[in-house]
Amino acid sequence: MSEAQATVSKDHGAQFRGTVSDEILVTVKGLKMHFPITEGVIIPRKIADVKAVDGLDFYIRKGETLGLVGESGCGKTTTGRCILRLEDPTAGEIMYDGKDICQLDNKDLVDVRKKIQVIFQDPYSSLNPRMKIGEIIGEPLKVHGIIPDEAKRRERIGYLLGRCGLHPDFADRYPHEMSGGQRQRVGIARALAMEPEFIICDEAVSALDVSIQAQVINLLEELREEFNLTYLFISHDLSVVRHICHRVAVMYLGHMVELSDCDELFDHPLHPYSQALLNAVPIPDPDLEKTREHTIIKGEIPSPINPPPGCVFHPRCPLAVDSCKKNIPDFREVRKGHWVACTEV
Amino acid sequence: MGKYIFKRVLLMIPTLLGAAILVFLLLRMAPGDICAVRYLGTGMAISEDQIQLCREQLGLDKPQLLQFFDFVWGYFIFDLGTSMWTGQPVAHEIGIRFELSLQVAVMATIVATVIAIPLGIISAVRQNTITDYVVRGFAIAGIAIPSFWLGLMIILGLLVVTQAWFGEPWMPPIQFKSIWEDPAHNLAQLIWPAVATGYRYSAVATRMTRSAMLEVLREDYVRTARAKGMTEKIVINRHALKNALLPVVTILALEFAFLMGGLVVTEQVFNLNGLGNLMVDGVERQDFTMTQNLVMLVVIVFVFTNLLTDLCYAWLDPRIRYS
Amino acid sequence: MGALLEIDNLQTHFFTSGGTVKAVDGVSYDVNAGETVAVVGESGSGKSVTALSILRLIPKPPGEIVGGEIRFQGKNLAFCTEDEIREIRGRDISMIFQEPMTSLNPVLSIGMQLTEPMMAHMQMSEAEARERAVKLLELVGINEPRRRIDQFPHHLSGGMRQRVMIAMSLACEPKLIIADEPTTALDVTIQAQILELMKNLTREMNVAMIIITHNLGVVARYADRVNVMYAGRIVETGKASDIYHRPRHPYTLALLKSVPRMDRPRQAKLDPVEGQPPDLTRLDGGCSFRPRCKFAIDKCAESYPPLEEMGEQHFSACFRSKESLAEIEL
Amino acid sequence: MVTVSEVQTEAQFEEVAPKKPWTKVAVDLARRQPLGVFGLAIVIVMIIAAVLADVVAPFNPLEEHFDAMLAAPGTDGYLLGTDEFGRDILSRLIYGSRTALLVGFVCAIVGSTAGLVLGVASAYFGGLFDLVLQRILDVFMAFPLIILALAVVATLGPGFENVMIAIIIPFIPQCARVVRANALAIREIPYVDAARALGFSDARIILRHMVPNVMAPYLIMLTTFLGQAILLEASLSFLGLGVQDPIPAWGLMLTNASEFFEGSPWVAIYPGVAISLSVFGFNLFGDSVRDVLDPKLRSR
Amino acid sequence: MSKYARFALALAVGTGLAMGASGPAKAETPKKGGILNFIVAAESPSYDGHKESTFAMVHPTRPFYSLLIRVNPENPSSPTDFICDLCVGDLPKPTDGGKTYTFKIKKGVKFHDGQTLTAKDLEATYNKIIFPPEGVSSVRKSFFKMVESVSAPDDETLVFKLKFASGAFIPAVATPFNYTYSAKDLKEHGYDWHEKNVNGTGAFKFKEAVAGSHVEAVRFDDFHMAGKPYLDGYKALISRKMAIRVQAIRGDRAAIEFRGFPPKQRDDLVKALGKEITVQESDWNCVLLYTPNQGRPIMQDPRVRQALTLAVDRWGGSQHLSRIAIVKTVGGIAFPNHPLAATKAELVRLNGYGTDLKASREKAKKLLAEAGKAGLKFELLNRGTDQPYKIVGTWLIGQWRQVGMEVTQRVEPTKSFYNSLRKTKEFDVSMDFNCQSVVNPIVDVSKYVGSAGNNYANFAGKDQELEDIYNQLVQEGDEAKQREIMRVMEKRALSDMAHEGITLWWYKINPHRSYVKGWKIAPSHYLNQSLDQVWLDK
Repeated sequence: MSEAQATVSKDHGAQFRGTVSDEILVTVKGLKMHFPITEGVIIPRKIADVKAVDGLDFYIRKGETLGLVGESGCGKTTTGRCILRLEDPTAGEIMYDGKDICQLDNKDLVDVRKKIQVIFQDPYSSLNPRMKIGEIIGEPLKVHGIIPDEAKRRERIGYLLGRCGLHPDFADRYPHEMSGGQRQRVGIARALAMEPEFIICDEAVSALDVSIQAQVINLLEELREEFNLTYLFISHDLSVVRHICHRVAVMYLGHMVELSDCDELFDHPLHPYSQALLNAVPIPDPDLEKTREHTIIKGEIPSPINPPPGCVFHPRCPLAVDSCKKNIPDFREVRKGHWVACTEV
Repeated sequence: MGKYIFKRVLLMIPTLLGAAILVFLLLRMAPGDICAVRYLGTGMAISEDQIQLCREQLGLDKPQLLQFFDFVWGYFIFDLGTSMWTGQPVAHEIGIRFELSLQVAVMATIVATVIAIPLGIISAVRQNTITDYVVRGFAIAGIAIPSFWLGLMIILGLLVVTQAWFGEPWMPPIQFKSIWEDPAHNLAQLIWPAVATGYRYSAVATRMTRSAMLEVLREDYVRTARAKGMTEKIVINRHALKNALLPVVTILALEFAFLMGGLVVTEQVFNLNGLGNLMVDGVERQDFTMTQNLVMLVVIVFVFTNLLTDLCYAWLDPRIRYS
Repeated sequence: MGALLEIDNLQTHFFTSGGTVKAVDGVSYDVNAGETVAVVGESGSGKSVTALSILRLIPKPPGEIVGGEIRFQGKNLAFCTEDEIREIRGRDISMIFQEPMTSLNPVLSIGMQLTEPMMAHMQMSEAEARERAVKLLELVGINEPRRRIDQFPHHLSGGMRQRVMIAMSLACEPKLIIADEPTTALDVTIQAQILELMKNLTREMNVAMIIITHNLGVVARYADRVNVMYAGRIVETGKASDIYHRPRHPYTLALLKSVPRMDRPRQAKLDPVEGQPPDLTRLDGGCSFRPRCKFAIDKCAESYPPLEEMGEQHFSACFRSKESLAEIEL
Repeated sequence: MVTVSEVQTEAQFEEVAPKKPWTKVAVDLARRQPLGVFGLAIVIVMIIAAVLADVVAPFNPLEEHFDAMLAAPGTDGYLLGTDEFGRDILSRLIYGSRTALLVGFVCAIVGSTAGLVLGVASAYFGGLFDLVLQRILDVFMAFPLIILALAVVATLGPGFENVMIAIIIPFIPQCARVVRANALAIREIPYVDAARALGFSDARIILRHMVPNVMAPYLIMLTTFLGQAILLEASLSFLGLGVQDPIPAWGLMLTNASEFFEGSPWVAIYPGVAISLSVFGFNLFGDSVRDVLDPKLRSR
Repeated sequence: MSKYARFALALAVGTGLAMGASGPAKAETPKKGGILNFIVAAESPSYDGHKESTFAMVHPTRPFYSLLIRVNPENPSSPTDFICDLCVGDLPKPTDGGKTYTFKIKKGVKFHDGQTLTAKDLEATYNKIIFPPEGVSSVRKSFFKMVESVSAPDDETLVFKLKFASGAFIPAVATPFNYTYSAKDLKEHGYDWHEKNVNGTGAFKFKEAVAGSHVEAVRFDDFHMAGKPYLDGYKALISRKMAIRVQAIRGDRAAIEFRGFPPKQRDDLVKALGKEITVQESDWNCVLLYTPNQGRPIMQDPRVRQALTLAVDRWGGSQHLSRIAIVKTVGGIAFPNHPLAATKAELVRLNGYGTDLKASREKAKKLLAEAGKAGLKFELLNRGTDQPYKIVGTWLIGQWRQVGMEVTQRVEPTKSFYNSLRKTKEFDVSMDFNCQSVVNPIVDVSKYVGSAGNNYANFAGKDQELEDIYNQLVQEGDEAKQREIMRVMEKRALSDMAHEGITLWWYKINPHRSYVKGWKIAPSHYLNQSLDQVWLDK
């Protein structure tokens, strides 16, 4: 797919910093999350499912950043929420440190939750507007008895704020007194407070202005290095994903269509959807854009209530053949570490 | 759509049953009974055995569960029982009052709609101007003034003014005649309570119209309409009003439902032989059959109005119509 | 050649309880017939307010155009009567908004919303307008237009709605379309579809377009000329290739450097624009980018730098624009 | 290498606008909400009258003057006249503001707080609890306010406490419904998810993260109820089911007046004006509270 | 009989207080025609006189029926002036030592449906009233305890045989609720038929009724009194609120209300309409009392109860309250001005009736202090009816406050009021009243005896002396002696033991449109409501 490759620099540039170990931190197997649509007045009964996530398998190594990309409604956010156990998955298992998160009782769950944290997309709604910044960051420390002492806790809050690029005096401010970028830093500081191992960044930089976005991306990278964190980086912005992720998974309509090392994926996207996605991203270079061929994928994303049979992408796929309408393609490893769910590549 | 209606109707059942239980229990928890009211209130010496006889005749000594069953079963066989006070069938007693209450409710609704919608729109369009303040003041005053007090003042005013102008004091008729039978008499009697309650009602609706309009006027599609070069008249009437009307219709309907049985105080002031008055009588007399059926009627009217409003919503709002 | 639209020192302020927000504080740019001009800037830079000011759609109160001129074919729109501007809206200049989900009236049919401006501005009968509406829907790539025309917005997906908005903006054959973040709310693949459609239609019909966006990639792909806005002013304006390859303003430069790019080798670290955008109620007389600027000098605090010509159609508002910015080359 | 944090702290901290002094906030509010200020003024006058009743009232409100029964306003120092027992109407109105405020505040606060608790709990736990509670609230909501209050007071009997209970009961479901709708929305907001992800207990999430954020609808309902309670009390009094003599209360004064107002209209006019004015004040104030807190929240 | 003459004279003073232009007693030629609109404050549960006891039934339905005997419509203020309605001639003198009364029944009396009335109809009527079959309600059957049998030997003769001679018999027969029904109706339709149906021999026929609104009647052309009635018909309009009733007369929606208006309303009407309003006034055979509950420890001490009555300024109250409430006359246990009633000189000797108010109240305070109950706090249970209960209640509380008592008021609607009074007995002191139709003090004062069914003071069995006094009164035939015993009983009940406290006797005021003629006020709102003699001067 030459035109797709043409836009991505073959020169990968700087290598990712930090060390990625071979140890696997999270394993997701056969994850399904179906939201029932109920009907019925007194006793609700299920009439259909929104198949937000429909069978995912992947793992995340310790210290790496796995990117999860896709368009709205593809199930990437739901996947993150399942790992956080904010949703109870319909099927599948999520192994963390040898324990299945889905099976944990409340007490054990609290222990796991200390290790897994989340940074949300919207810096405006992810902070409780009625709490001061210091309270927001200090609350988990207090509740879980990590730092029961008030003065020490304040010190720690100050440190966390400083580490995230905020003056410690912000502890006495309310969220509405801050700008979007500053709030996102508070969100990061809150996630860091518990000294987690694993952070899910759910569109963590999407809502920020371009100039601020870069600040936050840099901060996230520094922190990963400093605290040896592992990220699941959920985003729809391919250029950011390329910048930050070790490996990238592409999702479409609840399914994973491609998973590979970052450079491999951007250089050699195999799945027609991945190719289309890359092609659709405009490059901030007018000369390049003038020469670039724009193949535009037709149609819209189908509803997850009634996904197409067979390969979910077939109605929009330029390569689709008859069998795509019936058979669900296997998620197969075509090259080492490069998995794709398409029969035609 | 049919399924939607069916669902809504089904959803009414627990509400109605709950209301029936609630009203049944509330009434029976109240101390005293109808026979005491009937015989002791007059100050004559009446012997206890006569009062006991009265209780037996009214079935007050039956087990309560049986009484409840009788009450609920009545709705299935369309027999609401007889009033414990007059011995007349409840349906008949209610029937007599229904026309009056309905007419007052309809007239008040007309008064309210005619006043509220234009005022609400003007107030919203001229937000934070003197016009807006005056309209809001007028509306809030309508909610603040007890309508029965307004009623008292209206009657007193009529008597005083007519005596001053015509020499003879005039007051509205105190006996109801159907509008089909004697329209002049009918209107002379009902226009005043309709105005007294309509004012409050219009105040509620004006506020609703205003806030709904304000909200809609901030919507993107209103900006789109302006960007298309539509005149302000079309922007308001076609684009904004149709959206803003939804909550207004709800308010109007709910108030209408409440008027059907909730005019208890105003009916006293104007001596209207309506459902509200019957309710007060029923409660005062501890007339179980009458009161519980009357309350159920009000609840049913309310629940059905709600249903109709929702259907109306669906009709006005294509988002619901086609889902 | 007189430009189709000339904006001259436009000032639009919002009078709020927190103070006067100088959302647009002296913006000037031109649009020539048939060309596509982009306005780029971050949120709060005043790009949308400028656009709304052109059609006088600023909600008043709190907003008000306090100064400047907007000349459209020689007529000053900034201070004409309400009736006069209404004649322009929808007929000569039409607009496409950011939120396709809320920009269409949910209770009116697509057809009604499409035919409305034609009947108002082109004196068409209902039947004529309807016929044209069907054609327009077909033009913007909506299947079964005859069926769709009687449907309501909620039947359509976001992309479809934006197509309807485009059809609506083309309805009266305008001379200028203002597209305010037309694709921000859409998914990448749909975004590409819509942008392509807009590009093709405006070229075919020779309609000028102002495209307002924060996405540098979109600008690069579609705009002939680019205006970069910061804190209510235009800091740099010029042909797209000049702006992208030869930026003269530190803000433009920093902006271009701060985004991760797929067409370049990966940087070890991004180069962000440090600091936060200024509070628009508390602007001083100096350059508003000064606190974040790596090239700031004392002079920057004294007065706001004027737009100076850097090359053909290339202007920049920085005292140091003419110096060599070589040390930070792209 | 310069770290991000060092560069930024100084610059950013300066960028945050300093807090405005409360006086400026108040003046600002007053300018934007002139009606609300007017309402608040009425309420404050009422509160002052209630607190200083012993000082400002010219007569003992219970004292009967049989030599001046139904005296017209202005005679013998009775500024607003006297009632049928020769009690000074002005003094009774002043003392009556205590009753009105007590009824208003107790009913509004208890009713809306109970509604708050039910509404938030219902939204947070959802499921069967929510379903059952919703049906129960439906039942209560199906009764017109006055009918439900009438039924309750008929059951409990008249009297001060019972009237307040009768007024509170219909308030609870109204508030619960509005709060629940808001709480449902809040439950979907990421900061609640964040709190769950941090492993907080349900109680903590409800009390610390949800309740403070439904304060806007709560306060709006509360201010709406203030006026409604006073009106309801007056209506119940008019039906003879309210507060009883000799307690000075406006609704009761109006009720008693209905026998005498033809010959002595002042006995009905002034209490009516007092009720209307106070409810007017509460509503104006409440409206402004709503405008400030949440212009979108609809209220009847 | 001198005592009746004296009594009639006394009452006539009250009656003569007409304030309009025309005196009521002038003989004018009645005009025929017209519809009388009058207003009734309540709605009757049924039309069956034997079953009901409310004026709300009497006012609209009494004109449908005839009684065997009735009060003299020309002299209704006399409690003893009865005339024949369905019988012929004067009232029969009892024979058989006062144990047999034989009535001669009028001939040619027609029912509205055309039946002819005979003694058999009256026999059936009175048998229904006095000896109702099991399950049939007759609320005043206890009035006829002395009756042994009722029989009609032929169509024109009705015979009552009594168990013992009793002065209460004739007043009982004259009770206005004893509507005469047809034997055939009772037999064919059953005893419940008259609850909803009307067939009488009265001056007016039932036309239509709308529940909650009105009852309408038309002239009965075959009425047994020649030339009567004068009216073409009448309409009884129901209105619950006093204000509306007054306004209805002011706005001429109705001409008269028969129960009675408060004095203030009378003044308002006269002020507004002047000569167009005529006022008739009379003492009223109803009395408002307060009853301390002796089941409560605080009320068991007679000194406390005496203090209660001593605190009340009855003479002052008579002046003040009579301007705002339907009460006026100071009296003891017997209807004021009745031969058996106490004179003022006799009254002032009772606790609480003294003219030296200050002394009385000092004494009250002293008694309270002695009883250790200074600053007594209690609750007054009252009935939720404005006139006169709530006004008098509020007044009483003010009176008691003068001796340092702190009294709150609990007002309950009628239904729960009687429940608290009779069943649960949950009250400290309660308002109560005694109100009868035909004035008959010997029967009426039974209320003050502890064992009486309508005595709520809870001292049954604790005051045998009072019981004995009352038994003596009942069995005494001589009027002077009766009066003496009455005084003893009064002193015991009201003063020494202070079981009850009488506040004031009611005072009936009927302001009406001056064009209403021929109606005379009676001492009870139950009496003289046949309307056959009423006419309109329009």
